[in-house]
Amino acid sequence: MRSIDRLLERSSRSLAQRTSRRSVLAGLGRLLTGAALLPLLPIDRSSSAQAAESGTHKSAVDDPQNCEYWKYCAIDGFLCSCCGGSSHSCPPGTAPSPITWIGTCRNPADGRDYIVSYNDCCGKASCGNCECNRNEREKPMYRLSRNNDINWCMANTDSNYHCSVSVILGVSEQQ
Amino acid sequence: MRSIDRLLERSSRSLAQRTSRRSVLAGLGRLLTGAALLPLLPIDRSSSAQAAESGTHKSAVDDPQNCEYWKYCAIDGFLCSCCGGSSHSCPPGTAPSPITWIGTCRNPADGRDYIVSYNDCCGKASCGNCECNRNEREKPMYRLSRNNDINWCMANTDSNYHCSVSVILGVSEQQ
Amino acid sequence: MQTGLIGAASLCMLGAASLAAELPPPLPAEHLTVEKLAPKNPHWVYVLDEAFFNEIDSRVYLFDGDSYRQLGQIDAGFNPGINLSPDGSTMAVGTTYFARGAHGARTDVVEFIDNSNLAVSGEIVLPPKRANTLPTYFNLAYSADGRFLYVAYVTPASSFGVLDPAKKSVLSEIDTAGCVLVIPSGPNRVSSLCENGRMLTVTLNADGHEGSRSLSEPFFDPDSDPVFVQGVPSNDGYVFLSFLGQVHEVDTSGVHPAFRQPWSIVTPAERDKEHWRPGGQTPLALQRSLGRLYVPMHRGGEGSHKDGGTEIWVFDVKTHQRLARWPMAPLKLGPAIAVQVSQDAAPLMFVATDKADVGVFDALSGHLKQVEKQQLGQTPWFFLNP
Amino acid sequence: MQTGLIGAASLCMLGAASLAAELPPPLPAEHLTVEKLAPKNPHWVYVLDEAFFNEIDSRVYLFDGDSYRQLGQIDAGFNPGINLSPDGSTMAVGTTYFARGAHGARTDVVEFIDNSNLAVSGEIVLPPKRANTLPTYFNLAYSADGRFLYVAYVTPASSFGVLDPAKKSVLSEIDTAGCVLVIPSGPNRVSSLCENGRMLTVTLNADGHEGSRSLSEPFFDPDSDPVFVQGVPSNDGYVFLSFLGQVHEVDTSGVHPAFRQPWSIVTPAERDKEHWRPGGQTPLALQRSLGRLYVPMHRGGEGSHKDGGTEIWVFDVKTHQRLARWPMAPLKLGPAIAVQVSQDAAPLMFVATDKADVGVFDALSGHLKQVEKQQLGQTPWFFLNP
Repeated sequence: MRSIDRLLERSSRSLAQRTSRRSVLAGLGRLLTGAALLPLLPIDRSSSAQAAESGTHKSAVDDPQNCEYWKYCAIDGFLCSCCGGSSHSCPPGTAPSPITWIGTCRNPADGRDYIVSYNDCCGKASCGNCECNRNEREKPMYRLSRNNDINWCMANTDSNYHCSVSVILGVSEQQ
Repeated sequence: MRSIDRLLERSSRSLAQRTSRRSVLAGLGRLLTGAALLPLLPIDRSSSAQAAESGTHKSAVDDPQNCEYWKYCAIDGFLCSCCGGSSHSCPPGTAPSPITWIGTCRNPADGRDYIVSYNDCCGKASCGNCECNRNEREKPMYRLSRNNDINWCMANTDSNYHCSVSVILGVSEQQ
Repeated sequence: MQTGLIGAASLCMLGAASLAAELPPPLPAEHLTVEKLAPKNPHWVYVLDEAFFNEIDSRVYLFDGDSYRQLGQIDAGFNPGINLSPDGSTMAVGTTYFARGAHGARTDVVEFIDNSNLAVSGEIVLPPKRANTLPTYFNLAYSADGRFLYVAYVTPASSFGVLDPAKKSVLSEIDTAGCVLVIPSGPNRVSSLCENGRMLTVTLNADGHEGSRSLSEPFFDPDSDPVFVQGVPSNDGYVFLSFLGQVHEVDTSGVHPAFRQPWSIVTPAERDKEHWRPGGQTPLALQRSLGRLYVPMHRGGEGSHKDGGTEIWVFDVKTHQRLARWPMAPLKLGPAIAVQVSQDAAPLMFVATDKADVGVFDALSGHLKQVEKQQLGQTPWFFLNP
Repeated sequence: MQTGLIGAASLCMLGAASLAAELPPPLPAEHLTVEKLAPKNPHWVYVLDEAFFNEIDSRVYLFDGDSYRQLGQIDAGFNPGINLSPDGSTMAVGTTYFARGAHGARTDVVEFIDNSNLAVSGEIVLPPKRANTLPTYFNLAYSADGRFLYVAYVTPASSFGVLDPAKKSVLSEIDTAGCVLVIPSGPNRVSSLCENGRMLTVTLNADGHEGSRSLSEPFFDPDSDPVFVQGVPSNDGYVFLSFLGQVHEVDTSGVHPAFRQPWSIVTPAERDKEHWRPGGQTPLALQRSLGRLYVPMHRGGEGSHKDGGTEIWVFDVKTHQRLARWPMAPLKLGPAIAVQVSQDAAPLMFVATDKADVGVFDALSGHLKQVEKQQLGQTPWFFLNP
């Protein structure tokens, strides 16, 4: 059993300004229900990203197992990096959520704002490790595409929530 | 979420010397599977027992919400006294286990050894409060009637373990 | 096993009686019984433990704010919503189960709990659309007369189900595209909060299907100052609170919701210079007879709206005056993430902290009467009065 | 949602490229993938979290003793027993589910996990008789050739089920009145521990039904010095340990179990004057190639046999000599309630404490390499080597 102090860190999910309107999301949700995982922009993982995943000593903003990691500016839940996955991969035996929400996080290394997608990994019980909740620009449930209190595994075949990832989609044009 | 230190106290169940042989228990188990709760010796609750239940300040050995309570010398699990029941009543909405194990505990107030029955209360998820594990004369599973690692809700319609009680059956003849 | 010991135990009694003649009389045997609940008390509270670290095992504890004892437990499954029937006799638990724990076939269901004995009295199986989200008053809710039970759906398309709790059946599903949650009023009206700051109100006909619907003018700005969905019941409707501390009182007693002039719980300086904000999982509670609003407040910026309150601020909803500020730190309590107040004349305030402690306060004086140290679950995030 | 954003995201890339020509190249987009497990490593360990405080949500963590990272999770239901196929490719999880979380229709089942991807590959539904007890090597176990899977039943009448893991079927139930658990040997023998200190051995015929049975002479005294049921596999059978520290080595390679002369891990003085006892939930581990026995030891009396070890004692099973004493307190670790050792040439010892911390040690030197502070569940009580 974990101690509160280790586990209950600050918590919730924010979203980028430009996420599609909820009705569009709803349509996509229907469309994508049960859809297989489609790589969004099929580019290889960068060596820097791999280095970041390799663990060992690094500052909090560069550590994918730390809630302060720059890509997590709007994540909520258990970090898949602490559950057998990485900042952008689901743990073995889980399934990514085809529906998700989008955030914008600034990378201190290059000063750029990146659009990231926060996906839940689904189908196993709560991972329980590295609970992390950050809430920039998060909105209540009536702005569903900006809301992180909902279980984004809702449309998965196995819809139980396990952990969350943050995946770089590209650079935001807001520079 | 509770802290380990509050919850993981020392833990397990002991049994009196004279409990019936396992094969007899097995027979009774079949006989009593799903049986309704039968008062064993229908005598009213003693005022002293009621006083003990009334809470407020008392020493650990006299406090039914404390793991050191004298009747719990061989209990294992969550004290029903901390879950909406008492030392000898199940919480609302749960069902007592018709099969059980028996212990002998000395009451410091009169120096007598009492035979007590440890029943599990069944049908709701783990209560989680006042985890208590005391092991005098507890035996491994091959001495099933003296073993407390088994889920004694096993024969209930709803066989999930919720909490445990300790019920005075009578005075042991070993004085 | 017990009955099997009657013989042996009886012998023991006799043996003891003869051998121990000089001792005080032995304690008599006890019955093993099932505890009965006393009649409900306004100082009781239902505490929902989301059990976030073992989320399939959420539960509701019934806790007595006078004796500080847990009276019982109601199992609540995964990501539950809960609410009470108008007479308080039944708790409806809307939840999700899986055939194999956290995997396997999904069953969305409303289970009905008899609050007099905390036993499950029945259930209604739902389409697998129940909104899996955090608890509010509006995940599921009864009509004022108890005839209908409404359940919010999100797939992520939003709609709601109309149930018949008496016949244990699903009557209809009503689409609410762009609007979410079920805010009940009268015998047959259901309002929802919309992405554009409006309130959708659907009026049902006698068989629980849609009769008519109307959309209000926007009553808040979802971009500049969104309201928390965690509204609370008032005497003639509901009170909503915004991220920046605007209070939106809605009168839902009429056919169409009426929005009173919003007012602020923070001064411009408190808001813009000191950055005091409401926040938490349940960021407000209302004592309806006294007209007092209790709000966990913290200092923070954008994205801090779920941070717990370092203080509880108390307001008079008639005069809009702040009546008190109650800091948590001097009480050795962490930030307040959920708050509730009892509705009787000697009200108690219940406060859950980010450390999963629950404080019981005198809601008039702010005196801390008791702290339950991590005894009411992993993540107690929502309270219901009995 | 993602695919829906391809257009927008692409535009963003272009926008960024033109606007930010003077900056270093931006990070490329990432794929969202599902992590693949590396080939199994002897320093991996399966950690069973009984999750006693939310017992319907037991789980098994796969933990890497080299990188100190969690590699994945296997859900394990209520009061599970777990074991591995002879080739280690499959984990069998014997568990119990309820249709409504902790209530409703009971399903006892063995779920099969593909250890290469931690996905459920199949299941066998059992009669509702599975022994609901704490984990050992003997709650369920495979035959040496993997043809049969045995599952211990207790209703409380004791028996066991014989399963066909290939055909995913239940072949038979064999009564073992007076004896419990399933201790496998060879392709078709199942032994059980009996209330009178004997070992029952049932030999199965080709279709998994009882062919013959034999009862050994008593090999321990259940009244004066019972053995823990938590025996561990040895090179030719199993090692059992008694409450008072007697080691009982059983050779199960023959048709009938052969019991070696017991030996003691404590001197008469250590046992009777200092009261050193083994104890815990998993009170021993054996490194088979080195022949080293690791035992959590504490000082206590009657009823202390589940107390954790304030020290780990290490023994040579050939010479019966004690090789080391490793106290926990100087390492800031609570009493050791479960222990395991890897079977490779540079073995690691894994120790779970009563505070749910897990220490990773060099099993040769006793050097503490890492402590996982309450990161491997509420109540980690059993370890399996991969």
